[in-house]
Amino acid sequence: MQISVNGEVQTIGPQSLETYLSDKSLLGRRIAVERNGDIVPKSQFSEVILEDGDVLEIVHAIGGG
Amino acid sequence: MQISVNGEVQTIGPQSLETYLSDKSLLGRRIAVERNGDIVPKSQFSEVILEDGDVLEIVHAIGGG
Amino acid sequence: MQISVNGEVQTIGPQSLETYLSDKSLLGRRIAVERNGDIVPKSQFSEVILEDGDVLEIVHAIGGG
Amino acid sequence: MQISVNGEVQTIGPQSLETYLSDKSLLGRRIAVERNGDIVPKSQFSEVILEDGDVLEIVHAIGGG
Amino acid sequence: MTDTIQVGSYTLKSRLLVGTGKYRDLDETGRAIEASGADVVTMAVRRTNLGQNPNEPNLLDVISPDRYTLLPNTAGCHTAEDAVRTCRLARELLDGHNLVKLEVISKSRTLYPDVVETLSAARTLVDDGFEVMVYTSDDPLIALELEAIGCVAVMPLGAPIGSGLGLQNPYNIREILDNLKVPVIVDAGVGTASDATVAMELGCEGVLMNTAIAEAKDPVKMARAMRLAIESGRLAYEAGRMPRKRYADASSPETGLIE
Amino acid sequence: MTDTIQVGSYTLKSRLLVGTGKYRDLDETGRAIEASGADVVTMAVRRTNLGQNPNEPNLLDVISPDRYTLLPNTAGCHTAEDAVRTCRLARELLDGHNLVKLEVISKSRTLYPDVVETLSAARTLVDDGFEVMVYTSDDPLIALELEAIGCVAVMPLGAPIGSGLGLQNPYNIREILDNLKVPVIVDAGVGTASDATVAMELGCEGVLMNTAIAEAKDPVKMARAMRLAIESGRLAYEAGRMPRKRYADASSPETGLIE
Amino acid sequence: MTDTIQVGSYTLKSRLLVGTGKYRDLDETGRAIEASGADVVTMAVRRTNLGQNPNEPNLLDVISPDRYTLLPNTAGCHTAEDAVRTCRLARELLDGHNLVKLEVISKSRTLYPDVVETLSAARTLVDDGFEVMVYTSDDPLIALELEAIGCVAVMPLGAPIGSGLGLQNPYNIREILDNLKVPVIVDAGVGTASDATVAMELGCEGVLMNTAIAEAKDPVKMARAMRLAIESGRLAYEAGRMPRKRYADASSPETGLIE
Amino acid sequence: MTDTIQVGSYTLKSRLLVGTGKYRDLDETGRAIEASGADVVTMAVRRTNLGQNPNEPNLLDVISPDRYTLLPNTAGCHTAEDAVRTCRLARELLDGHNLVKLEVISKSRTLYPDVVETLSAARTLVDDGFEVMVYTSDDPLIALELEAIGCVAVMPLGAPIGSGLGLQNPYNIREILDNLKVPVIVDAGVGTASDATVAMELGCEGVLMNTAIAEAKDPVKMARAMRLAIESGRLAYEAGRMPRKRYADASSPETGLIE
Repeated sequence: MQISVNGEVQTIGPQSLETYLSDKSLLGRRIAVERNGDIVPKSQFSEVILEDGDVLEIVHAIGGG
Repeated sequence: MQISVNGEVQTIGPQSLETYLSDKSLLGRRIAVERNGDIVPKSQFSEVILEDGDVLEIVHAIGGG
Repeated sequence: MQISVNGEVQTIGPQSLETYLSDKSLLGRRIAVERNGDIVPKSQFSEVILEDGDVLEIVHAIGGG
Repeated sequence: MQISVNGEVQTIGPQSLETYLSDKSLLGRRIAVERNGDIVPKSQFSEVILEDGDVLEIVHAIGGG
Repeated sequence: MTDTIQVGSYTLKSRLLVGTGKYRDLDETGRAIEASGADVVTMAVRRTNLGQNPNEPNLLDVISPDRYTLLPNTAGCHTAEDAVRTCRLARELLDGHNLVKLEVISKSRTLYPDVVETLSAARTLVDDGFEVMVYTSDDPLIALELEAIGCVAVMPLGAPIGSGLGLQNPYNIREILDNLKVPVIVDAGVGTASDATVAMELGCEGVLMNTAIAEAKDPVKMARAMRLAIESGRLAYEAGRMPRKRYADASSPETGLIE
Repeated sequence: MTDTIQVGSYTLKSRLLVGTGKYRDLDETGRAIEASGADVVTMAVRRTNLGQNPNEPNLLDVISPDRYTLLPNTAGCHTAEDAVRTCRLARELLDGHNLVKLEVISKSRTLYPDVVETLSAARTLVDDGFEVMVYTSDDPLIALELEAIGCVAVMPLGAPIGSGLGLQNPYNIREILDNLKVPVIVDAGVGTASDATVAMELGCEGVLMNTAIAEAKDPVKMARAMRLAIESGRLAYEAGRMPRKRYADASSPETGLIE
Repeated sequence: MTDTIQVGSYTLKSRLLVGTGKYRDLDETGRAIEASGADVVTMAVRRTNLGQNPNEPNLLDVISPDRYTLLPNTAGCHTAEDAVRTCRLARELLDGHNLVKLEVISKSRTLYPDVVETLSAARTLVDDGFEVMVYTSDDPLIALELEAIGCVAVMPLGAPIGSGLGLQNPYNIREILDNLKVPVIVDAGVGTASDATVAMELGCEGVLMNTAIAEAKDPVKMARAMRLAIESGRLAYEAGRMPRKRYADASSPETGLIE
Repeated sequence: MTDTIQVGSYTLKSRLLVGTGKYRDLDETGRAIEASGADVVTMAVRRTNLGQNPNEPNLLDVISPDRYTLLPNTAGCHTAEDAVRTCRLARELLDGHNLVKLEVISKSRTLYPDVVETLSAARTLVDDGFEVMVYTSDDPLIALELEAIGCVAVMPLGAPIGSGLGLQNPYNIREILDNLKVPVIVDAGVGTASDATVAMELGCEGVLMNTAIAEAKDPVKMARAMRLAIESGRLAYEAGRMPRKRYADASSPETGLIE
């Protein structure tokens, strides 16, 4: 199936958000995730099963004024 | 009947707007009239018959910046 | 004899500058003395004998910017 | 003999200031002449005989603020 | 000067626009306006005093619509609705004349423009066929939006109305000038002639003022001063000023000196 | 304007005094000076190039002493002695004309007035019968002393010569105006029209400038701008500006509004 | 200084708020922030680079949420919707921390605040339980409206972001101070220490800056300068400055002089 | 700050120099001076009241010569001769201490420095072995001459004594800084903290003030403000300010935004 992550389309197999983040070595990092316009709390990473067409935004903190 | 003119209530008999303005010696002066929120063109002063509860605004030009 | 001290004329008897200052309770105070346009060092107060017509300026420190 | 004109040394024969200026086509032009620190009035150009060592300044008007 | 500015369908000969408020009497008003050389003159619309003497002089007797381009304003209106009603009354009053000065200001002592209400009133008036000259803040984005709505001139304040403090934020005025195509006219804040000249040197198309003239000790003379100040500033803008220099630079040649 | 200013024995019709330096050519000089409306025009005195073509145009051909009041300056002189010699040459050059602009400036890049040498030269020139218009710093005490010596006009700098920075210290200029009786004319530092207007609004009798006109992109147009700027500033000074206000003050009546 | 300012539910020990952008590296960022003495530090939220090395240092490693009060901003957002989404991501990122800096700016080179979108975003965020410190223009009416909506601090710009031009319109800042009850913090425009002192002397509760420190030749030293500038300005405001005088007034007694 | 400035043979730890005039009483004087952190403190010399109570407190009891570097001034002197006599009395008063502040000012309300008398007094005092810190105008040439004479510090006025108007002519101050090697210390004119910071940011070695502290509503608090203002301005000068920019420049990255 296909999902969009930070604007780029990726093809992946069925999996949980947690698994996806873990593959990207993002698990445990200071990040926040929005799925289809809604925040996904860290606590629910494991319960959320990615679906075809999901749009994810994964962000972190950087320097800014 | 009663009408409101420039915020003050007046008791008058049935008459046209033209007659009213003429009694007030405003006819022919540089004024504009709003009746119940709508402009009354000069050309229609004679046709407009005042009704009970009419709200008139009669204005003219003065100095301003 | 007469001397001028800080602009005012005074009549005094023959005496040393030290005696004069002591009478005015100025001895030992933080002051400086000019006699006829010249500075009189503290060390010489006792040697200086006042003469008729002497002009003294006796000053001290005050607040200023 | 030698004279200095506007800072440059020139060797000339005996002659009046008028002759000198005329040779330089400066006669009749709007100029002023200083000779050894003193002004030479136009009226005296013909009377002034240049001497060895004379220092002349010959000036005119130019744009300035 | 022969140059003109185009404001909507109106061609103006003078870059000085003047108000008619705060004068001692109509006679002084007339003489000051004439001395200013302005062709656009603002006026206000107010309720007629019913009891008043019919022969009482009227502003339009001294400021004839035949001679001047009258610019009715919405001064005193605090809502878009009142501003729109006032403009419609003014249009009727001036026999269909559709040029208006829109201003919707707060009730606070700054009389600062209420940009939200101003945007709303501007939309309604443009739809209703008015040519809108709009008084606004020096916010460059609001100015751009007012142009997009279709206002024929955008008039940012130089300083609070009647304060005479002179241009408070030339940076924003320049910003507005860089981004708009319609005429930008500084409205309010001018206190003396040089304030008007400065506004014109920035590149503004014109300046609208009232208090600076009306409250001068000699309004007629100040009106003449302002007329020249505007022309002077425009000419200086067109002439292109010399560059500023950190160090001095002699005006007379530094060679050929006597020694 | 019909008002005039009296400088020594000279009655001037224009409050704008201009220099003739830094122009592209004599033709541009002539056109710009004419556009400025000035009647006092400054010039410099320099050594004549002996080899030069006799038919080469001369400044005095464009700026005729019959039409303009020429004001020879001592620009480039760094000592009282050189300044005095230069003035005497100028007087001879102009057939006894005794009005001069005295300036003795440092060799430093600021071209700042050397007030000590200036005071000395002023004494000599006044004794020698010259009418001295003196360029000086904005030091109020030196200005007073120059008046006491007998100078016919005191001309403090607005900013360094040719910098175009505009009045740097209005406080001192005002101080000088408060204390002197002879005309005070700001000399140097003006960069654009509003700078000149500001100087006149302070109450100066006039402004002398050169670079602001000569180095504008269009000198002739800037000359016109400056002419108007000076008149405008003078009129505003005479008219008496409105008071500055901390808060806004409506120009239109706040009563009689529709409801 | 022991005085503090209260911003919503947060008590701040320092009146200097700083950004973390434009530094050479995270090390310099950390040292400059520390030298500034600030306890509120802004940060931005951006997409994580999927490919990136997991060990790459993170801003939160140098600016620990345990030590500093982090203030996530919505820089780069041009619509209310994007700003709101960004704030929600930031809240999640910081484990529920609800203090945010709202800024919705135009795409134009001025980066001027879009007040219409800002008002809309502020309403949504306040309803959603955020404590909103809002960056806005110096429009006094918009500032009042933002306070009415429930923002915990109103932060008008001093000058365009990153321009370093210093306060462009002290009049409007003073106007805002006169009318608001929540803390007014000047945000953006400061270029050097005295600019910050001036803002504090006007009576602002604090100043937020980034570029003035980050782009100084020596950011850490400038951070120290800014810390002192803010304290100095606050003390001067509390101390109450001497009145300005038109004329001089001797500091030493003018009597008792020797003769 | 650990940096020091060298004035003649004196090494000063603080760049803030303060006066002792205009305080309510000696107690307030002592507390304000202490809060200022200054080590150079000015004082005046005046005739002793012959009749006075011998136990009356003396300035030197609160401002001990052991703790502070006293700087006797010649305030009130209008001639070189009086200034020289006053310095000699001061030297005797302070047991041979040879550091003095020379000021010779006009009797006019501006209290403007009389540069001609000042030059003359400076020559005499330097010959007589004094270390002369000299108060003067902002004339760059006079400043250079005073340095050439051998003054150990040149102290141009920022604005008229006691006016609190702040630096009136930064251009000239910068000019003086560019040309002198001895310390340049702005003396007089500061009104509030930011004025002092601005002077230091220009590169001055220090600032001398009196009225700004003594006439603040709370002198002791203002003294603290000034101490920080001076340090802040010096740090900012050393840190090197960011360049001013005509247009805005985002502090947060404009890439990586959510969409």
